[in-house]
Amino acid sequence: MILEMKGIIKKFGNVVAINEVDFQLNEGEVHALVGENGAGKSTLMKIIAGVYQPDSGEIFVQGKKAAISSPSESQKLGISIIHQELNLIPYLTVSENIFLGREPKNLGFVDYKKMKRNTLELIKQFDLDLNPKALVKDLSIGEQQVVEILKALSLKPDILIMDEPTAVLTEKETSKLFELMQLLKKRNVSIIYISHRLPELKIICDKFTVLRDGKWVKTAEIQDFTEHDIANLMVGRELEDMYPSVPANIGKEILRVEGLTQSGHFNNINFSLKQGEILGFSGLIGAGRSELANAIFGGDPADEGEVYWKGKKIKYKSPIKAVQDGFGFATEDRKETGLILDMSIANNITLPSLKKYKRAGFVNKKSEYRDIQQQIKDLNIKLYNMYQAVKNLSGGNQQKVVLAKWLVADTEIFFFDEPTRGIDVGAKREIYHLISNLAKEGKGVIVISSELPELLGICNRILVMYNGEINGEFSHEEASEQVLMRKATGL
Amino acid sequence: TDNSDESTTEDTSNEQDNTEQENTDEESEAEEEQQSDSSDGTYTIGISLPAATHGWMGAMVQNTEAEAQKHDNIEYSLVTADDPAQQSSDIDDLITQGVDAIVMLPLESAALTPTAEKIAEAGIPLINVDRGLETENFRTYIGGDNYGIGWVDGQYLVEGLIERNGEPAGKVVEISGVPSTVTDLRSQGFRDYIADYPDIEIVASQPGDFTAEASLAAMENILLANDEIDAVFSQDDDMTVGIVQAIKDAQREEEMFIVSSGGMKEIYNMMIEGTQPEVTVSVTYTPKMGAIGVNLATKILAGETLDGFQGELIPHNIVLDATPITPENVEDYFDPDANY
Amino acid sequence: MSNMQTSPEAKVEERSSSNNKFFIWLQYFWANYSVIFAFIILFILASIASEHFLTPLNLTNMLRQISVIGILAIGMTFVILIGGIDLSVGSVLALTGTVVMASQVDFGASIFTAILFGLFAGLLVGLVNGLVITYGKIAAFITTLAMMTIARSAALYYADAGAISGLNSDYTIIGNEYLFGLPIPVYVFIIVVVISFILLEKTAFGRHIYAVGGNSRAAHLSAVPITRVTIAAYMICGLTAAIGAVIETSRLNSVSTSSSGSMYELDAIAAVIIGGTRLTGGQGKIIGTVFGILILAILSNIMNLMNISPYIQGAVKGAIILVAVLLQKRS
Amino acid sequence: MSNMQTSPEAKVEERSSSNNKFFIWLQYFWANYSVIFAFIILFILASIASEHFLTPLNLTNMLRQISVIGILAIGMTFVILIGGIDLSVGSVLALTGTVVMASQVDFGASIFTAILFGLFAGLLVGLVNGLVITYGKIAAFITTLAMMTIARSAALYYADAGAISGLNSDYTIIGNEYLFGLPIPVYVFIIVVVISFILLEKTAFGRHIYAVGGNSRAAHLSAVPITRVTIAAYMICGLTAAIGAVIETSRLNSVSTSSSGSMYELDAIAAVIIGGTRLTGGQGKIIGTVFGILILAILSNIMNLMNISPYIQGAVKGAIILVAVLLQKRS
Ligand SMILES: Nc1ncnc2c1ncn2[C@@H]1O[C@H](COP(=O)(O)OP(=O)(O)OP(=O)(O)O)[C@@H](O)[C@H]1O
Ligand SMILES: Nc1ncnc2c1ncn2[C@@H]1O[C@H](COP(=O)(O)OP(=O)(O)OP(=O)(O)O)[C@@H](O)[C@H]1O
Ligand SMILES: [Mg+2]
Ligand SMILES: [Mg+2]
Repeated sequence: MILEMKGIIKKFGNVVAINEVDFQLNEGEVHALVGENGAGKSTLMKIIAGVYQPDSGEIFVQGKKAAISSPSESQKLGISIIHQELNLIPYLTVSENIFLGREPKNLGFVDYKKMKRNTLELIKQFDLDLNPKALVKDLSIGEQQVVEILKALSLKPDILIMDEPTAVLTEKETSKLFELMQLLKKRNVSIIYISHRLPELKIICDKFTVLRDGKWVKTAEIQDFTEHDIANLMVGRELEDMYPSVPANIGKEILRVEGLTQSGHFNNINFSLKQGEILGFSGLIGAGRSELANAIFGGDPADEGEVYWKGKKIKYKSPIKAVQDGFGFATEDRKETGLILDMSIANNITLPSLKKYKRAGFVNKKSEYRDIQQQIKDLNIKLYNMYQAVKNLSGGNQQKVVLAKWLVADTEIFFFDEPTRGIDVGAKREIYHLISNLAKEGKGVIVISSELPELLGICNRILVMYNGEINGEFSHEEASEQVLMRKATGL
Repeated sequence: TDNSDESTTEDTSNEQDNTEQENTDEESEAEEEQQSDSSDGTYTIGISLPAATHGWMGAMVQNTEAEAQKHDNIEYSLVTADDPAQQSSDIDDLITQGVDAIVMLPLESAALTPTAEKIAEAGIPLINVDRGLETENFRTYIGGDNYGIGWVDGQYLVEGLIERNGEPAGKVVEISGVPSTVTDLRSQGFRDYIADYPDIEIVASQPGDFTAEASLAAMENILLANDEIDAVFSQDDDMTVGIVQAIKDAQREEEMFIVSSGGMKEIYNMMIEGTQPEVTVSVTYTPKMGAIGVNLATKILAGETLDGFQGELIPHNIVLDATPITPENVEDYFDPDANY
Repeated sequence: MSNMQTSPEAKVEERSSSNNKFFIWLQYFWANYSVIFAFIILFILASIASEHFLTPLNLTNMLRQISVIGILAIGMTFVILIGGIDLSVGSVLALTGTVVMASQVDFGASIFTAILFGLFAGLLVGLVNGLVITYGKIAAFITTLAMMTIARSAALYYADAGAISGLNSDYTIIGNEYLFGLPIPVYVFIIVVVISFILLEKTAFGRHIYAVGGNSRAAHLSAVPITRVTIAAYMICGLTAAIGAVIETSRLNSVSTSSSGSMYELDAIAAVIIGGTRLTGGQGKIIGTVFGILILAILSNIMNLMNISPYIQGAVKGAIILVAVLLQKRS
Repeated sequence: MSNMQTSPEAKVEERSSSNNKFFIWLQYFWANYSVIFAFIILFILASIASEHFLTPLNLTNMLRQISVIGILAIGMTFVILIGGIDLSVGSVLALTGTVVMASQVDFGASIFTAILFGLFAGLLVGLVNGLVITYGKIAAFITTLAMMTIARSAALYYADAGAISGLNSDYTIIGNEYLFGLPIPVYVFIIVVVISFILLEKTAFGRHIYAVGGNSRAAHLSAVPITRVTIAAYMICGLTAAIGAVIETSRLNSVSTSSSGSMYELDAIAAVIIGGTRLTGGQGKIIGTVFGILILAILSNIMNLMNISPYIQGAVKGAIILVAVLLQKRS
């Protein structure tokens, strides 16, 4: 046994995030850690990584009792972690980020040549085209995640912890990652793997542990359980019908985009959306989907082309007018662009729709409170107090707050960019049904996602983008993972 | 010289009566303390000065405090302020403490005038130092004459030019202090005096911020821009140190002389040693004014009089002479232990 | 509670041992208002240190003394909440004070008109700051640093670095008279505090202020008019500087173009930060600023009363500010 | 480029017409060094405005005049790069200057020992700043604001607000002599620049500075010793203030405890920001700061040469700083 945790308890104020959890990791095994949002997975891993100190409990690494008081302590013990959130320095290069804190030196100076060589070696393993000298701020999120993975690998760890590494990766990159994990396993590296994508687990994991509400629920060999069983263990109840039926009641066109272009991001985009329709956007990282949505919404206006909203030509210079007209945009990166992290949950939810609650210049707290309560209940947001800062929520619950925000804003057309990124199965299912219900109420919905099954599951139509252009369109019936992937890779 | 008549003016008005009358008025608390204090012969003096942001003011603060410490029967409370509003607040605090007299160097004449009225209202004798007030409602004023400084510097400048060039003509540089009333008055006095000599041209007037460093940089640059300079008018001795250094660096010591203001030890030293460039005059502007104010305050409180004013009370107005210190008389004024 | 998914309230009850609602409240209170404790401690110490401190006259004096910087600090709170800073307030006070006095003295305006001109000038300077920061995309620090020198220069130039004294003694009423035992400036300060409190806590604008300071990109994408909010914050700050100028010039019936308001920006910023507002924006409270300013006021008041040497007053003040802020952090 | 995933560069080349590698380089250069263009424009304007500007003597004078603030600005660059600020440098200059002069005058130390004491004092103040900021968790703004008043107080107290003049004229060599036609302070400045450049660009410490400023949480998780890096940055800043103090006191062989170094912090910070370093940290270059300081130097030099009224110098300087920063932003 390379790692053993006994009776770990961790509290944040009054929230008990980890409640007497025992956990064992054997040498050379890939151990999945699963659980709903807020179950305590990341917290448990951060304890191993030296980010948090447990309130009580013991940790043994390779049989020896260890007090892991800081990230560098953890590194010294041969532990390396890929955090759920990206942790990169924007104005340093790829290679500087990878070797941050462990720069190769020559006579006291950084040996940039060696650093570049080592970086290229790592990149080659991943079979990627990444410039070691590119600044991290210029990379897409997916590419940044790859840098995070390379950074963790460069430590040559004995224990590798991966907290939802695939959440922002495409299928291709994901399969590359799995190949790599197999390789590491052969080298006797032990891996803890956290993911909400249950099908993945079967491919690469040996064992799994389920956490629920901070408590240990089960540890077992993965082949003895079906995905369905694991999902049930996570939520503690039966889970059925993952995807709702595809909406059928399609109305008249509400959005039409003609020849939209933004140099460097996307080129000559044409499509239309009807009331009650769910339109999916598929593609690889950097295909330009997020920028397209952002441009229509007015976040960063396009250079050329027209957008028609209910037949009327529009050109939003900022999101203000867009939101007034009934646009809502749940962005892909909730921490950077979706939420005001230090603000309360309540204030985040009503931020775009404060106009609704204006009475004589003041915010009418009563009706505001009612609406917020409603959303918290509908979306099942797990919180302790609606006035607590949103940054203290788990990733999945933060995502729900983003959704709640646009639901309160009486949105008529929703842009969901990676709506289920980092969300557990239970919550995913809820969100699919929610999206479907929105469509059934006659709203227009655009879903951008890198998870093919969910696009296939819920969309009426799927557009595939490749390199800034639309490279294919499929109806619900025509679409399959194979054709989408072919179009996404430019074939 | 022609300013002898304004050197020591005295105005023995009946201000004391005023004060006493008011004392018997409704002013209760401060009044009572004052009475009780005076009965055992110890007094508290409140001293309000501008913050020590340059050398002269630093010496002023120190001298004043030293004087207050010298008197055994005096307790004092010293406050310094950066701006008039703060000074006004400081004085509120002094009145609250129930001081028996206040010595004040107002940051701005106009701004502290209402404050002076309030001190009078509280029945506390005010000894106003250096800068005038727009009221006569104070016990005594000890004047430093900023306008006079500029004026006397002007005189010496003209004399120096005549001596060097044979006629009152030449190119003059002015290095001024931080923009303020003091600076403005000195400039004005200087300009008013040389206005009668149309051949004297001020070729540059730049700020030296009352510091040697800023003056050094400004003078270096001015020296470059002007191939011909006959004299420099420095509004402050601190700045003169920097100006002298700049002229030395440019190796133009012979070309020009300096008329300066302040009465600082280092400048006296230069005169004694006869260094080049020549500083022909430093018009004293004694940082002992505050100390004199404290001294007078003790006399006023004890009901004493000044020598030479037998039987009279302390005058209402005392304007100190803007004494020109020149290489000729410098030995009489030089005190190696002085702090300024 | 019949639902399997536990509701938030249920969770709390489940996890915390028992009736520690009070404890939770205390924690929240401490996190937000610990500056009040620092104030209380300082207040008690000051009362012990000087017999004069607790006299009614001293307390009302103190309140009047802080009212100007207090008003500035309130305006500064808005700017710091959006993640900005305004180094120009001291100079703007001098400039708007010059406008008020010059309107009366040089242009014969009535007191009322003169004050209006002054307030308008303050808003205008704030507008320029805001426009340069938002449209010019120049860091607030550098924009307002430039404005600091520009506004001071303008005042100096107008009055040849001198002072302008008023002629109408009615004008001095604002700064000097009492109403029900309290100086008028204190009422002005209280009114500014109350209005600002309402603005920040009860209106959409207030939410927007916090949103822009917390994460301006997210605020932008949530339809918050970040440009307008930013400009408004700087205009409020300019306006409070002008209000401060009216009180200050009225108190002394004059303005000194060279020294009025000098270094006020540092005291105002210090008050805001001591009050617990985060310098990077998004977090802070008006009440905190009020107590921050009270702490600064007690400090300089007690040092005057105790006759501490002016040379070391700076050191004492600096050290106590650090201690006050440290005290707060123990949460 | 044979790979399917196109890299950003590949994309640009694909979309823009042809051999514009030069254009890309220019863009990069502009983004990082546009301050140099602002400098060149100002330089040309100054040369036209005054015939005296381009004389060798003026240029060397200018270089000497900026060397002190230049050295301070270099230290400030480290602090701002980690996302901090140091308002105390001006006062620290006065304090360390007092240490240097007092060691010679009052304690009879040799010049060499006195300088060592001064540098040590600067490091010590920086250490205290750093410790309070990291372990005390107090905002840098408020910590260094407190240190600003404390250091000034200490100097004033020691010398009763007066000046301390040196007795040994050998000491003046540092500030006044020339070596191969350039003043010694300029060499000191250049040495400080070169060492800082190497520190920032070539060592792990430099990478850590950028990492702490760019994302301190991420840096912490990457095992960057953020506390040590932060303290080191403030110590460097304290050290540069002390080096500045040595040059400044040596130039006039005296220190004025009341006025030496006053407001230097604002000029130093302005230079850093004009030089393109982002006030929130993580981005910026030493070279930028050098040109930032050169811009400030030209400004005050040309205003002296052209004899611009002292009252409006502030306005001109403020306006030109804004224009210089605006010019840079057009990228
Ligand atoms: N820094 C913190 N302060 C307060 N509470 C926290 C903090 N970090 C986590 N929590 C709480 O601890 C609990 C566990 O959170 P954690 O992030 O470990 O969940 P998770 O299983 O990783 O969820 P997800 O799948 O959404 O990432 C949640 O209730 C969360 O709100
Ligand atoms: N800040 C930036 N600066 C420069 N280029 C950027 C920036 N952000 C994104 N890009 C580039 O813009 C292109 C489109 O990225 P975008 O994020 O829109 O892709 P996407 O299809 O939404 O992918 P994802 O699946 O990651 O959401 C990519 O080439 C990316 O590298
Ligand atoms: Mg997690
Ligand atoms: Mg995207």
